[in-house]
Amino acid sequence: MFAQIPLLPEQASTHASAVDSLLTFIVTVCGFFAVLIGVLLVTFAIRYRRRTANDLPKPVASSLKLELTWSLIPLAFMMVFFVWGVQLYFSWARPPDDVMEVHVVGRQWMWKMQHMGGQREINQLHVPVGRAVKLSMISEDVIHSFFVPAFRVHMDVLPGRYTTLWFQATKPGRYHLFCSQYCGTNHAKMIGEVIVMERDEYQTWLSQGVDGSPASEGRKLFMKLQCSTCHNSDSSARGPLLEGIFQNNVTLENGATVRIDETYLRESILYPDAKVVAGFKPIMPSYLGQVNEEEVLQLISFIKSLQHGQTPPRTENADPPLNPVLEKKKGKSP
Amino acid sequence: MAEHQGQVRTYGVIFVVLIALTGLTVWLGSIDLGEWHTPVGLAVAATKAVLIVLFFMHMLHGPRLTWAIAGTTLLFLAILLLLTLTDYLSRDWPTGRVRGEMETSSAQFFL
Amino acid sequence: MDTKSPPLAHHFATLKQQHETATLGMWMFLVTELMLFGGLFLAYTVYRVRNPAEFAIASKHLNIWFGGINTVVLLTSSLTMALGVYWAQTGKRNLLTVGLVLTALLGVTFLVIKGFEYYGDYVENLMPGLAFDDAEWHELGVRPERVKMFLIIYYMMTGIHALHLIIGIAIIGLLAFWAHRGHYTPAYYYPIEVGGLYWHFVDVIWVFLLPLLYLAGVRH
Amino acid sequence: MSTVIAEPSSRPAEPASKPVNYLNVQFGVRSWLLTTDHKRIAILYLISITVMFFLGSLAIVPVRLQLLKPDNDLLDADTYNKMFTMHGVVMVFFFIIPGIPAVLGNFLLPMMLGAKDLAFPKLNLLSWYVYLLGGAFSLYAMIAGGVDTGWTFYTPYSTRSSHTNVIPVGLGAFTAGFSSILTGLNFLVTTHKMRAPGLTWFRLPLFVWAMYATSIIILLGTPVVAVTILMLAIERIFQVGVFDPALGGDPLLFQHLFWFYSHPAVYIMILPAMGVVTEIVPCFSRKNIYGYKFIAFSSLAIALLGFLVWGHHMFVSGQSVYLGMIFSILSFLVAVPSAIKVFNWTATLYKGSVSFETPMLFAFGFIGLFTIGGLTGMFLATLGTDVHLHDTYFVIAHFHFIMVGGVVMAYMGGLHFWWPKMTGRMYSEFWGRIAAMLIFIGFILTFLPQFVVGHLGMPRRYFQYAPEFQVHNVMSTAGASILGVGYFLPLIYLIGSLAYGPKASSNPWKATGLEWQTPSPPPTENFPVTPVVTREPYRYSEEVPVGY
Repeated sequence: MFAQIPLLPEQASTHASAVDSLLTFIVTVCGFFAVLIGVLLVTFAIRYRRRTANDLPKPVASSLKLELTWSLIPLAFMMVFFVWGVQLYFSWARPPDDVMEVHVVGRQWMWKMQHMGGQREINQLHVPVGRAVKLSMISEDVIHSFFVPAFRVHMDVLPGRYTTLWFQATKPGRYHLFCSQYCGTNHAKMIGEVIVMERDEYQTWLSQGVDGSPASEGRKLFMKLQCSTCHNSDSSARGPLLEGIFQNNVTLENGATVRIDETYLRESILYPDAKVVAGFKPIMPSYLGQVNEEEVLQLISFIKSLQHGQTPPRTENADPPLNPVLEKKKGKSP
Repeated sequence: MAEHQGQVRTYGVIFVVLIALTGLTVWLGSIDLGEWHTPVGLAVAATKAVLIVLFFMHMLHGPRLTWAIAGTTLLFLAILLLLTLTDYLSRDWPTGRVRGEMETSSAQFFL
Repeated sequence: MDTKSPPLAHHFATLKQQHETATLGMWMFLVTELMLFGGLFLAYTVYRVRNPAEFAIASKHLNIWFGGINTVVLLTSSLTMALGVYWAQTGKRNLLTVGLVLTALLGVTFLVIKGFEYYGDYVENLMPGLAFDDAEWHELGVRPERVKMFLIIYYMMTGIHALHLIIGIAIIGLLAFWAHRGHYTPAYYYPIEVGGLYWHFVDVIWVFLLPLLYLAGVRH
Repeated sequence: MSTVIAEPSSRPAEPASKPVNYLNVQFGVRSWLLTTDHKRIAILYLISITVMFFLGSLAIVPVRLQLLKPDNDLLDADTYNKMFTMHGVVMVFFFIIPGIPAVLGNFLLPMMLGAKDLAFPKLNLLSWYVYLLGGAFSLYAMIAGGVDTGWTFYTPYSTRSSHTNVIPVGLGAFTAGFSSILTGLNFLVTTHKMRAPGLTWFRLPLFVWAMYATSIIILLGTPVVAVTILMLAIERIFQVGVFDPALGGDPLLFQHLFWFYSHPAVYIMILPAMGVVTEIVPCFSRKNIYGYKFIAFSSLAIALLGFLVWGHHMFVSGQSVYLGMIFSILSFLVAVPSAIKVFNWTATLYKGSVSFETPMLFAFGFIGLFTIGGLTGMFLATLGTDVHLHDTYFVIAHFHFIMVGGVVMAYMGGLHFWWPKMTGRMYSEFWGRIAAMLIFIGFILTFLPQFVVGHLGMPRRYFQYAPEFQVHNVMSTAGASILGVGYFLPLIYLIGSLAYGPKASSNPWKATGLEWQTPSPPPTENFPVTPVVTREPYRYSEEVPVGY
């Protein structure tokens, strides 16, 4: 009967084996102390049980040496746990340079994934074996958490801010994906699968049903929203040119400097007034409510990919989008 | 509680100083001290608070226990503020993850 | 009803013990109060670090005159309170009553001024939920939801402070009534001392609110 | 033998006529509802906390039944979520946090100090009414449709998404917080100012030290969560941003503020429990406690360090990884004083004269389960392993080992230990031992499998789950039913003892504390004559202590 009780989770990522070694070490040390205390309790209880009703044992003085011993030895072990744990934590927090990126958007109660090649999935994530995968994650509503037990990794997915999680699968198979941060009614149904495939199988999978990469989807959006009306290479352009800007530093209106990263780009699309590049007026309208988190990610992918001279041409006869506030102001003024 | 000679005069002097410091705060508020704006404002406020606590609340001649209580409270308040702020100030230190929402450096707090 | 034998509660041995116990109790209570405001101070600090521009601009929209005058009012009430305790120690019954009544009245004055200030805030569209115009802040180039955040912290801090003041006024009023009836003697005046500690604490909190709320940005 | 640690405590002879005690000094509902006697207030608390405990237990019954099958549809998702939330809210805010302090602390602290009452008796009564008010808010929320946020109220779910009664429950927790602030304040001032002549700090029973440390945490932590709940309520009502990112806020700030209180709150629960065990172990070993000063200072160390570790609830929340590192090392430090206590209790048995009455069985249970609970904390304090175990059933098992295996065991032990003092009656020793063993076995069976299923990856707060987790969940539910019987038994035989139990002597366990120097039940002002203390506690033998 006991043979059927599952005791250990599958090990399917590079991180999993590292976590398991540490777990084994802690189990050993803690097990030793648990057994030690258990044995001492039982031994003392039996050896020094009350034999006659009027037993009156001699008092025992405490010893500083003993107190220090049983404080410092556990502390020493704990410092080993700590240092080992920190190493693992930093490897969890720091993705390798050469990674395959996937966008993940969480919402009540589903996971939406988008691959850089354009494949989109819901509650499923196909990844190749032996390749580091980095997830850039954001939530559309409340906090979720991306948890794959077989990979021993976990990361909260927050609204309004990108978080990342990376792993490298080591074994083909289908693994549970759970939302582990309570997110409402169907929290328990916000589950899915991570499907790890051999590389060639993965290539076959990739070739089916491509919707267009996030960057190309982003390009379409960019044109649909007529971004290039302002963001173009004219000297009189009303917005900054977006070619090759990713990871550059840019000076703002108020003199501060920011690095252009995903979070800055997202903020500039949804809250354009927040950090206006020096030399430009805050005339861009907010796209909050017009584009969802997936589309924001597509726009960001497009901007990241945008190289010199690649800005799509302006659509003829299109009115530029305008800042509603300025419109209103215009209306008010006589 | 022991009585002290000239307590009324002490209270009067403290009061005048407090009012003067209030004027100073408001005046300083209109002067551009750059990043020192808030620290200076808070320092003046802290001075006023210390005067009130020491004299009006009699901590100066109060039991040591009162000092211990005040100290403990400030310590835990500092723990709350400092550890939480550590999060906001170090969240974006490089680890290779995507940077968080906050780009403001600690210096900008005082702008 | 001039009580000559001061009331010693049944579970204390001496008046001194009772006095020290009560004072210590109030200090311990103030610990709690400070930590209560501590949570708000933390929220303030975090969001100010994140949104310096909005906090500076929104702060400049508050009326410094109301804030400044109220500071003076409250400091004066602290003076009358401190004198009240002194007169209680020295057995000056009438002066004690006057000191306490003045303290309570100054507290009421503070609240009245605060009321006018809140009304002014309402008129100037500084009340998220009741009167607030996003566009106004867009024009100033700041994000309105962050301005709202400053304002909501302002209302929470001043609101909780005002609540404390209302409780304080009630306590001081009661003490004044009893003082007038001659309850207190130089041997038994700890209720005055304890009420005073609370009153001064409320004052101390306001002293910090002034620079944080009204002077977050440079006023020209 | 009878040891007298208070010299002039002329032991009052128990006269044949009915002696006047705190229970029979006055009768009638009024005399209870308006009492300022700390012992009567303790009884009031005992009754209300017991009601809350059974309410909280009731809420978890359908949850455990639902989890018998992976895709069970006994409950729908919303009902399930509301049930576990009520279980958490009621147990945390209305049972475990006030449990030992408000019942045993209230009853015993003044007696252990040789005082007539707490420093502020009216405040003490007020705290009970405030507690009832908080309970009323929460019960209203339950009747009016429940709440589904989990006891942690995480934003933005609680402010934006949940359509349930978040505000009334928040108000309930807020109010209950003020009740414990009043209790804590009373304890601190009493310990400072009301000690009997000769009762110096190092002559205090360790239960008093534990209550003192607990009260410090209550005073410093509770107001922060109160104001946090207030901010949450304002965000929810006015939709103005404090924590919601869509409104410009940061949800992690809520987590910081919440855990700044709610982690130390764990120590509010466990420190009094440790205090109880520290009283029981030397009594039933008839020996002085080993390492008195280490146990005393470890309580204070826990109170201090407990405030420095809240971020270990946030290792994967997106907080700074560097801060995570700081919180991790501090979390290990707080384990040291707990370890010191466990070793000292064990060492107290050494060369003692150990007997196995009901309270001692509970104390043994406590030490065993607390040790497991504490050691499994290592996995969660270690950054690398928490990244896997966070928010799984491993965490559930860990904190139930501390809070139920630890705190409730100690609470039961303490209740049995001081029951004769509180009521003047002895309960059935036979049924007491049966209950202690049932609770221990039921507990192990309930929560041990949860470590395994958590490591396998079952997340908490799931109303349906993957089939491979079923075996463990069936074991848990089976264990829980044993546990339920174990908790129900004392209710019967303790109440029964009031009518049928033999009269208790003033010191049935032959213990040394001041509370045993006065009749059972004690008179209204505790001692006929104020005791004078001339020696340290736990002096069971006249001999001078010998070293190892």
